[in-house]
Amino acid sequence: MILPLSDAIERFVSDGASVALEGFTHLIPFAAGHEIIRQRRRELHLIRMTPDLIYDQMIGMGCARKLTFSWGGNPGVGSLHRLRDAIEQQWPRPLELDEHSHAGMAAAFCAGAARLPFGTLRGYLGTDLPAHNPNIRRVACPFTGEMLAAVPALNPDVTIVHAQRADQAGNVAIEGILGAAREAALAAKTLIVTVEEIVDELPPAMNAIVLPHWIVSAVVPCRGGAYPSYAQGCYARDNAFYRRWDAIARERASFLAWMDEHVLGTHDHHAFLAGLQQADA
Amino acid sequence: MILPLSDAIERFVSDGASVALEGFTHLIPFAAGHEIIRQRRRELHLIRMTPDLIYDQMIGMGCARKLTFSWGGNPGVGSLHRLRDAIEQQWPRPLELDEHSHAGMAAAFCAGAARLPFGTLRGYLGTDLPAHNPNIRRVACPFTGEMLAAVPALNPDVTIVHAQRADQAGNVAIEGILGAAREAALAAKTLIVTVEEIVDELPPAMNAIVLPHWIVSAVVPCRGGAYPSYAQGCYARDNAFYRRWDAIARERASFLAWMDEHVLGTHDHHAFLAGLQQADA
Amino acid sequence: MSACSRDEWMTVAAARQLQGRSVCFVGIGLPSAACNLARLTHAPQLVLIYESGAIGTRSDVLPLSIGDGELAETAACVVPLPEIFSYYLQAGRIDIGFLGAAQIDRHGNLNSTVIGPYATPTTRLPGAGGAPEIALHARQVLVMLRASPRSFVERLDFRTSAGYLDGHGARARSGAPGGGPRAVITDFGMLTPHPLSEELQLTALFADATVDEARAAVGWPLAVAERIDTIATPSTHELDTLHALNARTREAHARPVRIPL
Amino acid sequence: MSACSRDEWMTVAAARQLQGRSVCFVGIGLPSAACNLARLTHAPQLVLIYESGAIGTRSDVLPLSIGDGELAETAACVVPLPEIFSYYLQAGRIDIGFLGAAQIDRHGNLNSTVIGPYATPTTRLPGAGGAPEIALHARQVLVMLRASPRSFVERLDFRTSAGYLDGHGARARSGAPGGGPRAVITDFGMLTPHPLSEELQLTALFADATVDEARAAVGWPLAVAERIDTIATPSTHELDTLHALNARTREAHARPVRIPL
Repeated sequence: MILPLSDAIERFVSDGASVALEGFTHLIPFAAGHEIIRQRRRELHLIRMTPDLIYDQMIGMGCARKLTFSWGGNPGVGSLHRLRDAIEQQWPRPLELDEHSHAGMAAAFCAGAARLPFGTLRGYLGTDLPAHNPNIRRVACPFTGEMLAAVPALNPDVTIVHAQRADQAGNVAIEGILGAAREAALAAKTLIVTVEEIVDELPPAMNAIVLPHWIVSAVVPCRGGAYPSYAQGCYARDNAFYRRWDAIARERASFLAWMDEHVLGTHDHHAFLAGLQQADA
Repeated sequence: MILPLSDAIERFVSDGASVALEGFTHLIPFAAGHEIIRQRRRELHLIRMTPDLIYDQMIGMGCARKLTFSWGGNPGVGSLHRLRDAIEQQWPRPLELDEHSHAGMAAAFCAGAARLPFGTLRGYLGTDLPAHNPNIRRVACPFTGEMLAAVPALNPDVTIVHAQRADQAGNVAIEGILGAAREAALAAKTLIVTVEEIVDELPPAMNAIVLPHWIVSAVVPCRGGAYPSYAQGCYARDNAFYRRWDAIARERASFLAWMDEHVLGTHDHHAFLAGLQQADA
Repeated sequence: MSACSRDEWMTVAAARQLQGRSVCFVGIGLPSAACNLARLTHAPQLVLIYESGAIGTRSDVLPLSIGDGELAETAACVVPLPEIFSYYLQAGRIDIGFLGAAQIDRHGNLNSTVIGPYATPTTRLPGAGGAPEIALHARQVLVMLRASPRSFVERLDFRTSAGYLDGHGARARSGAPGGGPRAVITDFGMLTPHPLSEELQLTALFADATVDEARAAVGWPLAVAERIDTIATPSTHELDTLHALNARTREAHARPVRIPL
Repeated sequence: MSACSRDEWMTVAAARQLQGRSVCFVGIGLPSAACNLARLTHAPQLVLIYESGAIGTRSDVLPLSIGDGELAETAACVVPLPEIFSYYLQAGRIDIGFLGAAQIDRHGNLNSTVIGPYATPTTRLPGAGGAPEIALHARQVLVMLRASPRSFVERLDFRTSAGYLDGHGARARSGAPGGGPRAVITDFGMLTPHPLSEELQLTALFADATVDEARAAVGWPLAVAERIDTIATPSTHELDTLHALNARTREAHARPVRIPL
């Protein structure tokens, strides 16, 4: 089913839902996150290995009740100030944490994709994380008796990923760095994919990365939908924006002003991008 | 390290070793199996989801002590007569079975690739297999209490796979149907890859299937090394040969005569193929 | 319509069970023919998955093996086999799974492992393959199997994959996520499970088959439904399409393969 | 040689630790610079893996993030992130892992989670990322971290990843498969674990650094090895290569990005 972004968010993302916007540095679905902010969703359980700027924005705008994550920084730049403010000062509201390592979250997404109730890893040894997260437990190997770490499967109510293209039938093709996006997509109860373009037919893909149409709930045409993250073969990561974000998000007032102007004050992602372009010019 | 096939087998495949020649219908490493027969290896623990003709030959020639497998037929044709004879009549010697379903073996290879001691699946329910295989057990989810099936990891002493090409550094590129070949390769203690050709450099692969050089113990140039199985983009499966095998292997005498002439009586895979070509002409 | 063999009739009857965009986990032989016939006639959107890793294949000829090159070339994508079993089958993403077997019992349980004792079989069969988990997870299972008292048996020598176990809800109580065998398509017609007892009963016959023939071919006292449907004779379109598919397949498989010297 | 900053000196010192065909699990920042410097000077066969999924990258510029497009384009291949952690790191296929942190203790344990109590931190740090399992599984770990009494601490606020735990073989007894921190490269030189106590001790200084400077920068009573090596001043070739790499990187990152309208 091909839907406009606003319809897809309205239809599939409810208050209180668990939502994973995945994509590791590459293909982060910014447009979808902004639309969730515009539609003022609340009490979301946000799930993402690296919250990145998009969750900094959603958390700062009060969309989230809980965060499942494994690394919450601005890559190569520093802190996510809105995430820190939520944890350190409970602003704009308290944020419950379900904190993992990358390896643990990866195992949880894989378990979710396979519809197993838990994932197993040789991990979380010598770290204080399990002491603060009851979702990190141990399981004994039924053959060797060895104790291993276990994490509960992640099966988001909604996963949203961004991709380069889909065909009319709803098959989605992804190129480049994947992070855990594919596993998060396969683990979802509902899967929304925003894409740079929709083509009549994808070429036979052989071993390329494809999400077949019947696991995709909605395809959303959304050019530039990953900006300021990037889409391999379409546009580059705006590293300068990631650096600028540090100053924008450092204070509540400047953050709110920016969100008001650029996200709440724009009608859709095209208007958001046009506004930034104008500001640059 | 680039080695001739006979050197690679001599060096890495010892009597008594556990050996997985993987490749699902596609890219079955026949040449390597024939070389193991020529070198008269004994007491091997053979591992393969679908034993196929190559293990029918190795078992019939007395190379194997034990077989880990999940489906032992001649696809689309019928029985593997040498495998049947080994199980039903212990000819040429008894064969211990470690029998699984495809899903169970896949989970075991994945666990092996991840160096976890066991794999978990929701499987083996309502089947008599666990009653006959102590390697199929149960494990409780530490979060939900649900009981799941568990299988021990497969970590073959040697895995051998066939691929289209490798570069001089030993990186291997595979195209087409994979079966569990990639996981079996990653699970191996020693990995031998026979390839159709060796090129100076593989193109940057992005999301294609590559086995990076430092997990490959030896690359063996071996054109036609998967025949009568196939290599996508190089040559087709010889379905007629698979049909002919049914008659060749049905009786011990005709089987032994064929193996004597075509495998033991040839010096290497090139001579094997040349002999078949001559017989065809 | 033209005359047709019972194999063809079975294939057509199975194809008719497939509708719309159903996702089918396909085995080699009759199931592959049935799925592709459906795709080429009334269900062009059908999604065919082969356990070798090919998803959404649209092969022009039938594969002899489950991993033939045509499957990869015409697939929407090819994934590692472990993902087929974990991310697709186990994840509940398969609508219809096809199974065959050497033996079936009255509750649709199947044996493809051994005739005789497991340790000392009189006949060693190929074994489980994907069957136990297809039987467990597919939303519905279609069994295709020619009938004889040796194959439709009172008691399996080995239970490879679960149908309705002992019936009367035993399967659901066991925690099996999938729905179990929806129908057994055989060479006299079709058996389907009784809604309560889950015992297979004769509910449809090919136009030229009889209840007596069915009873003679089944090794247990066959239950017969109150009303028996007649399975419509294959149409000319169905038969022509199937004949053309089989002809293309024969031609492709007979093409001599160049030995890669 | 030309004058160089302590960051540059650290980068060069780390690069020299990398030899031959070692497989390096690379983080962003100084580790990425060190690995690429080694690759561009004495160790062209080095294999660089980034947790985003890029294996064997040969990027011409340094990535700002761990998943930049250059990494994918120049990689031998790109795999899903879960495979990096299971099939490569956990499988013991990483020779050298790089870690940074906000705090380190005398046994090389690291904190990158919180300053203050976990539930009510005074400073929330980014968190674990790949660190706990890199620390666990890499054959050797190199820590790169500028020193101050606030970062080299008597007691961590939170242990995110394991060094030698309490020392004296505690790490090996815990069952950790990897070897632990081989060296801590900091802005006065290098600390390495004592073979028995596994306490970090000062074993090498940059040519212009002193033991007193090192002691002042470390928040515990720093053990000093009997013999202290001097880390050779960066060569002109090393510095030129690093400067050129950094210049290419700055130039690439300053290139304005077209907003994809």
